[in-house]
Amino acid sequence: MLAYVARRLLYLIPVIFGVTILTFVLFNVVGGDPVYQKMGKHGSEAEIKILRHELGLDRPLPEQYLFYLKQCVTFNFGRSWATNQNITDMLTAGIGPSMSLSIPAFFITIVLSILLSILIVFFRNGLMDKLLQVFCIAGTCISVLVYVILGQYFFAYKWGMFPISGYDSGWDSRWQFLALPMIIWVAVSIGYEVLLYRSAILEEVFQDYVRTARAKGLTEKVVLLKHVLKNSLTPIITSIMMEVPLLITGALVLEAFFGIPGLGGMIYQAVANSDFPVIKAMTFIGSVLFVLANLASDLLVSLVDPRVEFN
Amino acid sequence: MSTGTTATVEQNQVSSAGVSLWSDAYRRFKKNKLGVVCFFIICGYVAIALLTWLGLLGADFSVNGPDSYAAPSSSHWFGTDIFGRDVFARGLHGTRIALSIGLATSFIAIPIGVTLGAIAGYFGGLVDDFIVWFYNVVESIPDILKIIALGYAMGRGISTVYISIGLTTWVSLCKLIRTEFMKHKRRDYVQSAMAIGASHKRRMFLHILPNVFHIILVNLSVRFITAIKMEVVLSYLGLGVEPGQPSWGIMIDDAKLEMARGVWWGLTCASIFMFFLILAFTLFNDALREALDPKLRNK
Amino acid sequence: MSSVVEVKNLVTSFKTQEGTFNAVDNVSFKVDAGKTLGIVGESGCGKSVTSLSIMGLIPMPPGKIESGEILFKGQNLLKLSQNEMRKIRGNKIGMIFQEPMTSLNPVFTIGNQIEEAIKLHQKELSSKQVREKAIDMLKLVGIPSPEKRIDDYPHQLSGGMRQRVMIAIALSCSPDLLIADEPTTALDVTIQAQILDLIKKLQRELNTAMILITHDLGVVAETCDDVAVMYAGKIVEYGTADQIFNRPLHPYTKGLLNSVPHFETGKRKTRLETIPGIVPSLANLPQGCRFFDRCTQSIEQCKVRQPELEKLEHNVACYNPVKQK
Amino acid sequence: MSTPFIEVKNLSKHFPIKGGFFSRQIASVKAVSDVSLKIQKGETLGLVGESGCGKSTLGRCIIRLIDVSAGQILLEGKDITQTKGEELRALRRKMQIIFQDPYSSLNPRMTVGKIIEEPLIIHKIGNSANDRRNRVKELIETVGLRKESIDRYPHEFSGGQRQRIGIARSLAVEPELIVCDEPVSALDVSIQAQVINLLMDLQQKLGLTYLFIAHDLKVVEHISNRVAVMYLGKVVELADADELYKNPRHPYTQALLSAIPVPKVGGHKMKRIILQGDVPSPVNPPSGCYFNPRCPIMSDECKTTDPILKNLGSNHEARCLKV
Repeated sequence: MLAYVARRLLYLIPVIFGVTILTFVLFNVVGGDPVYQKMGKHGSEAEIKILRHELGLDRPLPEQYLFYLKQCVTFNFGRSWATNQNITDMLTAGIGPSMSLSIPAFFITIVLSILLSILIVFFRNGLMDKLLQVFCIAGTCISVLVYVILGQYFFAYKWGMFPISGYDSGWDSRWQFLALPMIIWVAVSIGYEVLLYRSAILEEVFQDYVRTARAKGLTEKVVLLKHVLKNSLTPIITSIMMEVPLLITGALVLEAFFGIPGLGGMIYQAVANSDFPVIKAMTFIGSVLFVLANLASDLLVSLVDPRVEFN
Repeated sequence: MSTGTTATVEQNQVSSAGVSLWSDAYRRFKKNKLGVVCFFIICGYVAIALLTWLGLLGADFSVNGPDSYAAPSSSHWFGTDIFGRDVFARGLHGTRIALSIGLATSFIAIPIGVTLGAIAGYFGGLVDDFIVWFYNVVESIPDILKIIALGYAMGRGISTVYISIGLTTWVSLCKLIRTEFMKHKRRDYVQSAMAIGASHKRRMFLHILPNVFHIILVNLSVRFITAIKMEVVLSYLGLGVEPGQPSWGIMIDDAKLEMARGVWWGLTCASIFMFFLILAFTLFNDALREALDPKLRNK
Repeated sequence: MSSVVEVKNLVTSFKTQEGTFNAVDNVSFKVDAGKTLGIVGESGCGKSVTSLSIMGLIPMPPGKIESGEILFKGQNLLKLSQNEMRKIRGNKIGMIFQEPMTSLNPVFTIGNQIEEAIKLHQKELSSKQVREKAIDMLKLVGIPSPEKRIDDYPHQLSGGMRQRVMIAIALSCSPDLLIADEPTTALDVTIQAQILDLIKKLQRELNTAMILITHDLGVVAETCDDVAVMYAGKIVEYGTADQIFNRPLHPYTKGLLNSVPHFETGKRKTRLETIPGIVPSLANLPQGCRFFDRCTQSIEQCKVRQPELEKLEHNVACYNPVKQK
Repeated sequence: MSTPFIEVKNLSKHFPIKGGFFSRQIASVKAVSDVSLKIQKGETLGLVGESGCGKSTLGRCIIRLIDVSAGQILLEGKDITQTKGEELRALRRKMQIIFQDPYSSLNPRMTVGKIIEEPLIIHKIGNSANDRRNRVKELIETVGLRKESIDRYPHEFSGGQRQRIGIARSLAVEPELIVCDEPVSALDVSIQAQVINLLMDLQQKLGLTYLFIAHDLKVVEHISNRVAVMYLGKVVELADADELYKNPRHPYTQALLSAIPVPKVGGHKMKRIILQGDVPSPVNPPSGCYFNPRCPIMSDECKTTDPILKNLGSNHEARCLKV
């Protein structure tokens, strides 16, 4: 098992290396002239030259890339152009709020979706099945921004059940600020997840081993909850793990809208101020998380499905 | 010498011409009422897009009217926006932008995804390893951040939206096509094509591609949904189409300020337009997938 | 001695795009304790649907048991509620399926899947006793070192071994009736010999009645006491194995027997006597006898009316049966 | 003895299994090990054995669908083991293959006419589209289907009819050898007989040579002149069909023959030899004679020495120390 994990980690290095190259190309080479972005149009010739030198943009590209690579490896991403803060500090400050929003919201969605999808499959071809399906599909047809705007307007502004925006880093006082974004997060993703898990479970319901289970005299409930569910966990886990990186960046709209100083909010600010170093740092971290999520999902799948060996 | 005695008796041989898989899929699709209705809804949207593009419908979308934020009335079904422009007309033009985004991104993403997936799946070996490494790298960077980077490179505008979404959303199709090519490469009908001396090119494009084409079709309709929803988020991030353009993304983005002032019709109009288009695409897509699924043949 | 299971005029239909068809059309047979009935026929003749109807495993929709009776030790299974039927399924009637590779749940150990059946129907046993019984069953079906293998997963076993586990599950509650739906079709011939030999031995020991469904005439000849030949949903001939194989009356049975290459008869490299044409699809069955299109000795009557099973030396549904030499 | 149409010398094929760091090879499936065979012109050589014995792999190596790991393939005396490109394509005309699964051996998106016409196009047979279409119609009738089938699609035919289309396709290039890879195993008994008769008629009419691969010894015995029995990648016995049935020498062949259920009740039947255990894995086969773990007449020497294919006279060969 450890050899397998070690091997997979070794395999990650070329991918992450590739990510740094692509990020560098996207931002430093393709990404327009950062100085122009930073200075705006009215910067004088001399000022631009000084700034270019200051930011080390006048050095040859390979050298710039090595500098960026060093930053990534040492997790020290230098200073933000907009606020001149040390980026690494900003990141560590941002992780707290982001995690406390997305992790609970994420797990509530998963638990609710799995329960709902089991319910739908159990009553398949019935009215409940049709109704829930229509409800989920309708849910996926509304943009996340509409959910956010309406959520804020009704729950916070009109009925005042939640604060309109803002955040308090106090360990127990933050939840009142995070409650509304969490509800919106669940509302946005539940439709898509339920449909996804429903098809994964339905895929298993028609397999031969289900007929064998029924031939033993088991009730339909046991057949579904024991035999079918455990087999459909594999596709479900893979799809959950694909969502993990969105935990950080996915909350972007929510954090920006509700003024929560998480990583998502940071990206929104960085985009507004074309703060290249912050965006590059976030890109690197987002992709490292994605790659680790893939590994974690393979390991989790191997716990559920004995056929996955570690040759 | 004809082995007449073993000539077979073919029943239900009504017409002499054969029923191809495509016509069989079409027959099955027609049976799915919901799918057909949604297909016509989509045609309706396409008609709106064409008419607005030719200026025959909602031509006054950019004409500044006298009273800004007028409530919905008989003259303005969805009222007017801050510049007094007719919201309903802008909604109609939003259809043109939404469909054009869906189409343009598909024209960019599908060829990339299919060619890379086909080459990786068919040839395997080092080529496959390189392409897998490449799409793992591209996939690892969250889509939003890739689009932001490309947005900077090309500046704000609809062509940027086309290219940035197009260049970032080809990975899922590439993976699908790769697995399909790997599966079909080993199938007997491709082995026998090899046995009669068919070249790699012929085997790839004459044998395997037609048999995986239904996946591309289904992927095409899914692409419209993701592209339309992505446009809204991009507008919010200030990376979407130019502010003046009548896109649903801009309308919804503007609504975040309007709602506080009780101006609900801008958001409602854009959301309703979007809701029915995405709903139509989703249901049409399910019906299409069922009709095209080779396993469910002449059921 | 009343028969363990008796099926009377069973009709099972399936709803499809082109309409509703009777996959099993008015089928009747019975099986006594310790005896084996072979149901033989080509693909699509309805033999598997018959077995699933007895077990009550027909998916409804699209399937439906239109009419008929299934008397299991005198009790009509079609009248039982779902709960009552579940007490019989897996307990009084065991079933083995064709595909050993997919019939076992890949994510549970074989021990778990055997114990499940025992725990369900023999609640009085403690969990230790259940595990012992499971190990005994594995020993009974000839799996080497059962104490170790009981915790293996299905993918760690070969096709033959998995079929043995299926048999262990089906016989774990020593049922009165065992239904085997093409148990050895997916196995190699030397493994098939092992499995058939095992099934015969266990049947003698447990005195179970058995229904063996297969398309392989050789397997039927060597394992079954009575034989029912099915064609397009109907039983066309029904009698003892000796009668069917040595004195076939129905042209279809005779045709089948002649189509099988015998290497003993020394008639190598000669043309086989074949049955022309293909099985009529249920969508448009001929009005008269369903074998009419492919029959070489059909007479006028065959075109008009469907022949019913009638008793000659043994039961056959044909107006112009094969003349015995 | 004229040179054999096809001669295989010490042919081996090992499929690498990847794993470990950077997926380098950690083991290999020894599908075919050191097989030597001759197939005369116009003859049918049967190749029989249970699943995993390498018979399909051997067949596909011979017509160069798969590259061999070791050994030589001689076509009419000429070594074709390494031929490539255009020369290999020209060779393809001489050797064709038909497959087991009627449902996956035909391209579902092409009409029957197009499927059969493709080999004509590739090898530039027939001087016009019309000429090719007539040839296709002729081929369709040769295999017992109606001309109208030309515009129909594979999914509109039954299993047996599709096998006939596969046969017509392989006849299009007027081959001399056809490798039949389990052509009737997936068919019902009555349809099987029709296809077997068709293959025998075609052999007589066109002077074809067959390598007939199957796991059903009844069918192989019926259609073959000579039969080779394979076990775990090796040929264990090779003899004329009658000789093999009347006087099987290798214990595995004896067990194989005795295990076949015969549709006869009462009367003379072979004493059944039931082999214990399962076929060992081809990844690490047993030492010495591969059959020793299951062999009823095994002795110690079988565990150590790997027997060679001994000639027992009247060109009957067996690979066993006890023979």
